Amino acid sequence: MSENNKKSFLEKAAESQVWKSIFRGGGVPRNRRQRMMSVLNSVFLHLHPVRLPKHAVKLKFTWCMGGMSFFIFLILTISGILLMFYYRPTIEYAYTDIIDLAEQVPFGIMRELHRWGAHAMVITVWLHMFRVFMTGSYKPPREFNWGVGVVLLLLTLLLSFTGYLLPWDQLAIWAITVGGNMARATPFLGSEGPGAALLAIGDINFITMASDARFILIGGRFMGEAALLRFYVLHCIGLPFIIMIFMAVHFWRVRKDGGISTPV
Amino acid sequence: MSESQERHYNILKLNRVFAISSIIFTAVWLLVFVDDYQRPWKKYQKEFRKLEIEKVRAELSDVSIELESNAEYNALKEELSSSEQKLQNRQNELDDIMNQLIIMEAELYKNNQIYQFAKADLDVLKYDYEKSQVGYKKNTDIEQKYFTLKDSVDKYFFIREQSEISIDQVNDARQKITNEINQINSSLKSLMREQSMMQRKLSKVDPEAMTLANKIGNIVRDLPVLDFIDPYYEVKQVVVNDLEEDLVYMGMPKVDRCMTCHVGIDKKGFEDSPQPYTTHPKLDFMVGASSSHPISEFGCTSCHLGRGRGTGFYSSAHSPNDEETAHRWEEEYDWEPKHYWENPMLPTRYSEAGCYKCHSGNMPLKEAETLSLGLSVFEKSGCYSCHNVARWDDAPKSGPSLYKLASKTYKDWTYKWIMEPRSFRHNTWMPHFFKKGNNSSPKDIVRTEQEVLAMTEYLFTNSESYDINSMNITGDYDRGRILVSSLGCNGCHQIQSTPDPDYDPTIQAIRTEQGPNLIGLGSKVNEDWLVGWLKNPYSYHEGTKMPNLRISDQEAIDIATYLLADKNAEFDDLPTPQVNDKILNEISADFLSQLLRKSQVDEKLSDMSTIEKLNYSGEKLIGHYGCYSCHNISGFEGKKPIGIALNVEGSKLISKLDFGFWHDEIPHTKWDWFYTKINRPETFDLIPNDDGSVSVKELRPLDKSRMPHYGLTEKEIDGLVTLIMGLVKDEIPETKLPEKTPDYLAVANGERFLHTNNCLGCHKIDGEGGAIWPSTAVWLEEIAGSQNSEDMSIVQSFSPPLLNTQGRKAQPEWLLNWFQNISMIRPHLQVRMPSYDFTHEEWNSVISYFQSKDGLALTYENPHNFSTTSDSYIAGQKIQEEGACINCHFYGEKKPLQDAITWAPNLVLTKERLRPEWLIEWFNNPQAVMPGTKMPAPYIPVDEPISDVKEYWGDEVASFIGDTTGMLYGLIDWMWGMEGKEDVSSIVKEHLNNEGYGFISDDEDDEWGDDEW
Amino acid sequence: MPDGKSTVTKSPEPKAPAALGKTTKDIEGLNRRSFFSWLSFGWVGFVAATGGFFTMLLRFLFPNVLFEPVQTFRAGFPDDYIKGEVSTKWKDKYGVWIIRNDLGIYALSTVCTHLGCTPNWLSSSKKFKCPCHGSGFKATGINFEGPAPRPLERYRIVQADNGEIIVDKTQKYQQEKGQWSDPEAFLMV
Amino acid sequence: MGSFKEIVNTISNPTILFTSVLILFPFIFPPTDWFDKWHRKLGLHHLWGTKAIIIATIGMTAFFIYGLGDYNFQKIVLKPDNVPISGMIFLVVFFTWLSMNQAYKNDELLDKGQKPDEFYEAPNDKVLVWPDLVYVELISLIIMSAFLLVWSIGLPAPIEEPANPTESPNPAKAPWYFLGLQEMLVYFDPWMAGVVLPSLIIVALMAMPYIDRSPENSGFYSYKRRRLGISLYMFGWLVLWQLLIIVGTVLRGPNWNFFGPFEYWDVHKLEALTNINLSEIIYIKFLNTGLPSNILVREIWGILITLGYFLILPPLLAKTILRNMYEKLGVARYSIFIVLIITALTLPIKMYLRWIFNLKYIISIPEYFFNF
Repeated sequence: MSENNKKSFLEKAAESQVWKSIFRGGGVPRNRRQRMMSVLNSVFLHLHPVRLPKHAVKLKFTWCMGGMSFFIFLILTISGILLMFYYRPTIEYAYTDIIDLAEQVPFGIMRELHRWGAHAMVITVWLHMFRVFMTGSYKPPREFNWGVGVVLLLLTLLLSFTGYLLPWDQLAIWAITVGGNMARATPFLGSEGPGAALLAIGDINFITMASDARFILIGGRFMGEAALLRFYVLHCIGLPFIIMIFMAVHFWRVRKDGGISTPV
Repeated sequence: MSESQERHYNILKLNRVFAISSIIFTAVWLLVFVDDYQRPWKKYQKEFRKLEIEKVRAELSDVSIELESNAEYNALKEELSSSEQKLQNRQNELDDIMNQLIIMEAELYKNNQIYQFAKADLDVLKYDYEKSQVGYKKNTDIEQKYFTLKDSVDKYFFIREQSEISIDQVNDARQKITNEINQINSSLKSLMREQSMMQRKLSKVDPEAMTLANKIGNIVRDLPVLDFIDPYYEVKQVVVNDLEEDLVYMGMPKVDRCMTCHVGIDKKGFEDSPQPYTTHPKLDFMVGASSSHPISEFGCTSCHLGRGRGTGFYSSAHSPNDEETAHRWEEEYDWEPKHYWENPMLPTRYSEAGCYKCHSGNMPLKEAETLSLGLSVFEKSGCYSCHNVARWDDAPKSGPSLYKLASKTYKDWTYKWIMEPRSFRHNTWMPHFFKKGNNSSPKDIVRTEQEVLAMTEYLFTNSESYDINSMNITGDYDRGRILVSSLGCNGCHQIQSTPDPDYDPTIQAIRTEQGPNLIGLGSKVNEDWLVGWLKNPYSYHEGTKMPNLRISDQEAIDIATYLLADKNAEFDDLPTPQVNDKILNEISADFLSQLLRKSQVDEKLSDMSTIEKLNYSGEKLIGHYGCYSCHNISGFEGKKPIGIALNVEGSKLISKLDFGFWHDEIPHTKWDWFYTKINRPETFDLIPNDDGSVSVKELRPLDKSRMPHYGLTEKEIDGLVTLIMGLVKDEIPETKLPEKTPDYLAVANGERFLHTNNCLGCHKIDGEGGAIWPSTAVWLEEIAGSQNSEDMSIVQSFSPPLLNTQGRKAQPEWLLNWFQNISMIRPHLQVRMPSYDFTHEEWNSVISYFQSKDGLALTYENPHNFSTTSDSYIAGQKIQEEGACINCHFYGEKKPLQDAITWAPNLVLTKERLRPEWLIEWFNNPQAVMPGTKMPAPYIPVDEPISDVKEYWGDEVASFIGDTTGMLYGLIDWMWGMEGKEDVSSIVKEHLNNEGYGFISDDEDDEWGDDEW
Repeated sequence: MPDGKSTVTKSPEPKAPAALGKTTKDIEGLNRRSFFSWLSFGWVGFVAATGGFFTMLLRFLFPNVLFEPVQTFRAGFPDDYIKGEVSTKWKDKYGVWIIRNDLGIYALSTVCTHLGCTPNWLSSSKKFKCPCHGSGFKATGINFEGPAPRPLERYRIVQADNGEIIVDKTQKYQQEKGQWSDPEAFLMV
Repeated sequence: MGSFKEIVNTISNPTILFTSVLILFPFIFPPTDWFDKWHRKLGLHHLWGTKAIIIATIGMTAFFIYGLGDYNFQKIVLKPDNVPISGMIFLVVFFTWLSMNQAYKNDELLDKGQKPDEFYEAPNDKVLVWPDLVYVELISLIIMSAFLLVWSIGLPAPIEEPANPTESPNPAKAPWYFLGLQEMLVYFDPWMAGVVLPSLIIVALMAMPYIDRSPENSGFYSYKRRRLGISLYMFGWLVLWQLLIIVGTVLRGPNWNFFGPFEYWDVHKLEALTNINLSEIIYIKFLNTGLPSNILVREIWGILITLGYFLILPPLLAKTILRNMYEKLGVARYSIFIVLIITALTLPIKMYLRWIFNLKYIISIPEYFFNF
């Protein structure tokens, strides 16, 4: 009895069936075993190994930029989902919905959070790559994961780029027009790309404004409703879906390729 | 440990299953592509392409044959070869020049580049220089640089110009050599233009006319998957942003893809091709790019309805025109009525409904006969009296006023008339309320009889008194007959005792039904009333459309005698029932019980006398049947009509139309419901039996359908249904509506006014109207024999005048004056322009209609100045002399020289009546202005030598030689100088009495001339 | 995996998956050729089907109709235009002047190259004059006065099968880039 | 102080800026021993000392604070979407310093025969993730979230006028992280700047571990032993990536003309368009004949030069300067490496050709949209 009384409330709670059913291994992590188990048995924490070399937890060494990128991704996912409740991707509504987010929607600051988070994520991903390079961590056996990381960088930029159009203001469409026009110059596949004119039979050109690489991106010959919708779908469903798959691979391979970079 | 123990399946078998499933998967994918590639519209486009190839080939060969036989073309070709020969001889010279040119052009390129670059630098420097002047520190360094560079830029410019000049010189030399051949080539090219255009067109559609590469491309472009790039066969569509598809809560821009299958709809030359390739039947008016309704701006479904986005026969919601078509479609296209689309395509018979959306302010609607007929019938039938439609908000009641009924007719007649109007007058617009399918059982008839008795009683009891003077003159039947056929009564009235088996309802036919068919009047009205009515209709009913024809007492008596001689004995013999108290009680109780309890009703009834009951139930019944909607009846002023408003009836959801027990008998469409409702209004009170007969639903008398039966023809009902389908709630943007210019509004209002008041019953304007003409011919036949009645020019000259160019023709002040104070203009006419009691504004709207129609704005006009001593006046005098205007025209009281049959207006009237500008037009070509007129163009010397003119016509005329207009103005000057008596009616009357018309007739016994009138 | 062994997981080492091509006792007797052909059939089929899916995906992104505002318009027939005159018929509706000279017809953009105002055609002095800042252009579109930095742009102009002129505003030709000599920048008639 | 602004405006001109960076770069990040010698002689290794970062931070902060007093500078830097770039400049400088600082320390340790800093415990000396790492992560998550929220409160996201496809702003700029590519458009046609070069960047990044595949020197910061690699990477990352973004964002105004950071963005500012193609230089300037009408003849010189650059230069280098590398990497790796490097080098080469000779294109076939 008296022993029981000495246990803190937390400890008591940790012994309950409910707690045990949720957190395997049980108990507040007090001893080495419990601490290990708490990492091992959590679906979220078991991304980590149980133990790490000491230098690998030093911020000076890791800068935590990879983690930051992931955290910002989570923040962007949550704020993005919230924004989707109010934002309609049509040229009639897109712009005014953004204004309403700024003026009327409770905690419309989610839009600011989403936008600045996106910019911040681009920077953290870059710095993460920079750190990985500087510690030589791209070298074997991590060369594949470095490649995955490059894809993640590309996807981050594409996510940011597709999201840039959605406010449908002058800033948005002209930024995307300038960016999108580059697709028009894709060799052979862009209507103004070198070699496109060669893809023709008789009078029929096969690469035109309505059939080139840029069209796939913006869904039309001119920046318009279709572009907005395509970018929206890519931004909210397509690219997040792909980036999550690559992130899963990336994290898995960090563990499998020898954990956080360590001197060999 | 053997591996096989770790396996459950035989890997080989799995491989086999894997292979088979993969192959099936691949096959399924192929199926997906095939399925996507198969589109219903493709076969139509392929078929149309064949038609087009055929057509272009034929056209091309026509053009080529024509070209081959063109002499100019052949000559040019020969010339070309000879000058090519010539050119060959000078080829060396030309080569030298060309070489020279290449060098010089390189020089120019270089010099130009130097100049351009220097100029670009200069522009930058200029900006820097200008910028350096901002603020206090002036940078002399830049200034100096700038001006130095400026000098050299000018120098470079000059050098460049020099190069250009020398190139031009060499080019000139070259051109001199090639000039001839170039000219020949260009004229050849212009001759061959049509041919090469055709060839180009053919090479686009006809694989046989294509180059090999294009032939391959032609196949590749339509291959599956690749057919997004530049397919030949493709979905075609028109997007009309400002016309909206009603999607219940919002409008979406209209998108029509009809032309995906109806490929030839906007192309000339496929008029005779089968559907769906046919050209639109009114290409110049609809669809065509230069028409007033181009397809790119109006689409298809904005008029025709249907599901514009559909590209399949079924999915685009086609509607068959009749049952036969429906059966055919079911077989050919698996067609069925499209569910889940509220606005299926209008069948062609109702397609004019679409016109009404935008043109509801017009009447008649041009190019929309069915709809115009519908409007006309709607108005004549008085549909708007019970069923409110905004357009007719201010229209008067469609039936005659019953305020003073008792003075006009008899109770018996009234009873029988209400009971069954068509038994008295076969083509009356008064509908049948009784003896319809839902109230014809013996029990119903007994009740109906009492109801009608009650209503008759009420009408007579509440009739106002109306004093009629009776006159003691006797009338003459024959004179009356002639008067009726000559005064112009037939412009509005028929006298047709039996139905016309060939009756074809048209607006023109309905014009002669403006007033009632004048049969059986002897059974209907009393003589004194009729005489009074003829003399002044407005005194009996202020709002009547019957005008005052300024009829004398004698004339009125004559006409009445003639009209009243016609009695309908059969009708007169119909029985009139006795008042039946029991039934009357039932009727009264039905109404009383709406307000009172049963015991109170009984009490009340026992207190009422029979007359009271008759009057009470009569009033209630008139209210119930809505008689007051069409007729003025005392006690019902200001009452709302009984029908539902039809303002947006065409947009009503079909679920709101009750098909009753007829859901299997009547196609489930709005128009079929409307058709049935009009054709047989009681239908939905009935139950169809398997053997084709019907039984009546269990309904209390007051619950039965009250909608009366009009006995309309199919064509008339189609018109009405078209109109109703056009009464929709669509909001049409201004851009799509006709532009509401003052001229447009004046014309539209005028046309409606002319229609409402039946002006075109008598007059013809631009070929429309003149419904009276056939009866003019009948009258002519009677007085002058068939020789005259069959001569259309005589018929025309004795009919009311054409109103062509009336706006340009008449001086507005005179016209207004004349409208309000009619006087004789055409001395030979018997037909009389009636005196209407229209207001100033109404007359003015008529005048501005005439003017706007002729593109004439209401402006102040200078009076025509002239002098009786001028050359012009004297020349005019000579011309009228030579032209012998006096043969037909009155000169004041001076009678024309010829017989009355050719008489024409008094020329003294001209200066006040007509506009000089119009007279010039008229003199130049009378036939162009008034086709069929007897007026010849006045003869003036045009081609004669001046000496002859001087000799025969005098110096004054000769001074105008070569100036036709000047001479005609002389004639006008002369007319403006005319003085004399304006009103020659008495002279005319006397002449006609004494000498008659002078018809040249086989029948010399001209009884008309002897008549005293 | 250096620290793989130090983890506490006690799960047994996963067995190497059975290699697909490895023969077993059961199948040793079978014909190797048929074995391979089934497998290769399977893979070929699978790859083809996957190819089908990706083809579908690509084609799906190109709709059969576009809802874009029409950038080309029909401007009537060459004979509608008088030699040496500037037609302002399409200025308001499409922002295009159509000019016919001795050689042919060309379509000029009505956007001033200075700040984008719309110049007016002054027929008396034969020039386009911009009301905003006074830039002047000749009938050819060449700038000759005022602040405009470069000549007006021309649009693509071609003839339809029936001889009608078609002006295509999606394609611009700039003189300073030498594009005016492009065959479709000028319609020879 | 007005003249300070003018000096900054002048030296930020791409020509001067890029040239000075190009000259300084190998001394700051020496790729070879020779440069390293000068690097130390010039005392540039002090850049990676603690004092340097303090001075740099203060200097940069002072510059920004001073700059914000200028209307033109303020207008560009405080444009909402440009704010992250200012932050990025600080972060990049700091982290470059941080990594170099650690690398130099490790280099010294290695030189002394000791293990790098990361080895100061035995490799097997491990700590538990719970709580050390998990806790730190939680804290970073909180700080990051708080920072983003503060940023969001302080700086409203931009919303300009509604989209108008017919009215293009001048200049029209891509999102800032792509402005490096847009800046390349000045020197290359879109197919190079927008498609080929970005793709090559991705390819090069991915190919990196397959070219530099020795597993040595990984897992710790070091410079000396990976000198060439890091130097090249730094050049790509700092100069061709970050610097071009800054130039594109801050220094490019209307008509994509250059404007100094303190300069007013005047639409009327002109730059002489006097660029000329190689074919024109040869046929017009030197040979004085017109341009040949045959495209192939016209462009043959450019084509030869380009082919020479890409096909003859690599083997030439392999035989001469880069013999050691060639032998180390083998044919395949060397080829990929050298092609990537010389393609990247086309950018500075074209920049200088443009600046010196006004050269527009080496090969110019606008008929087929092929300009190089």
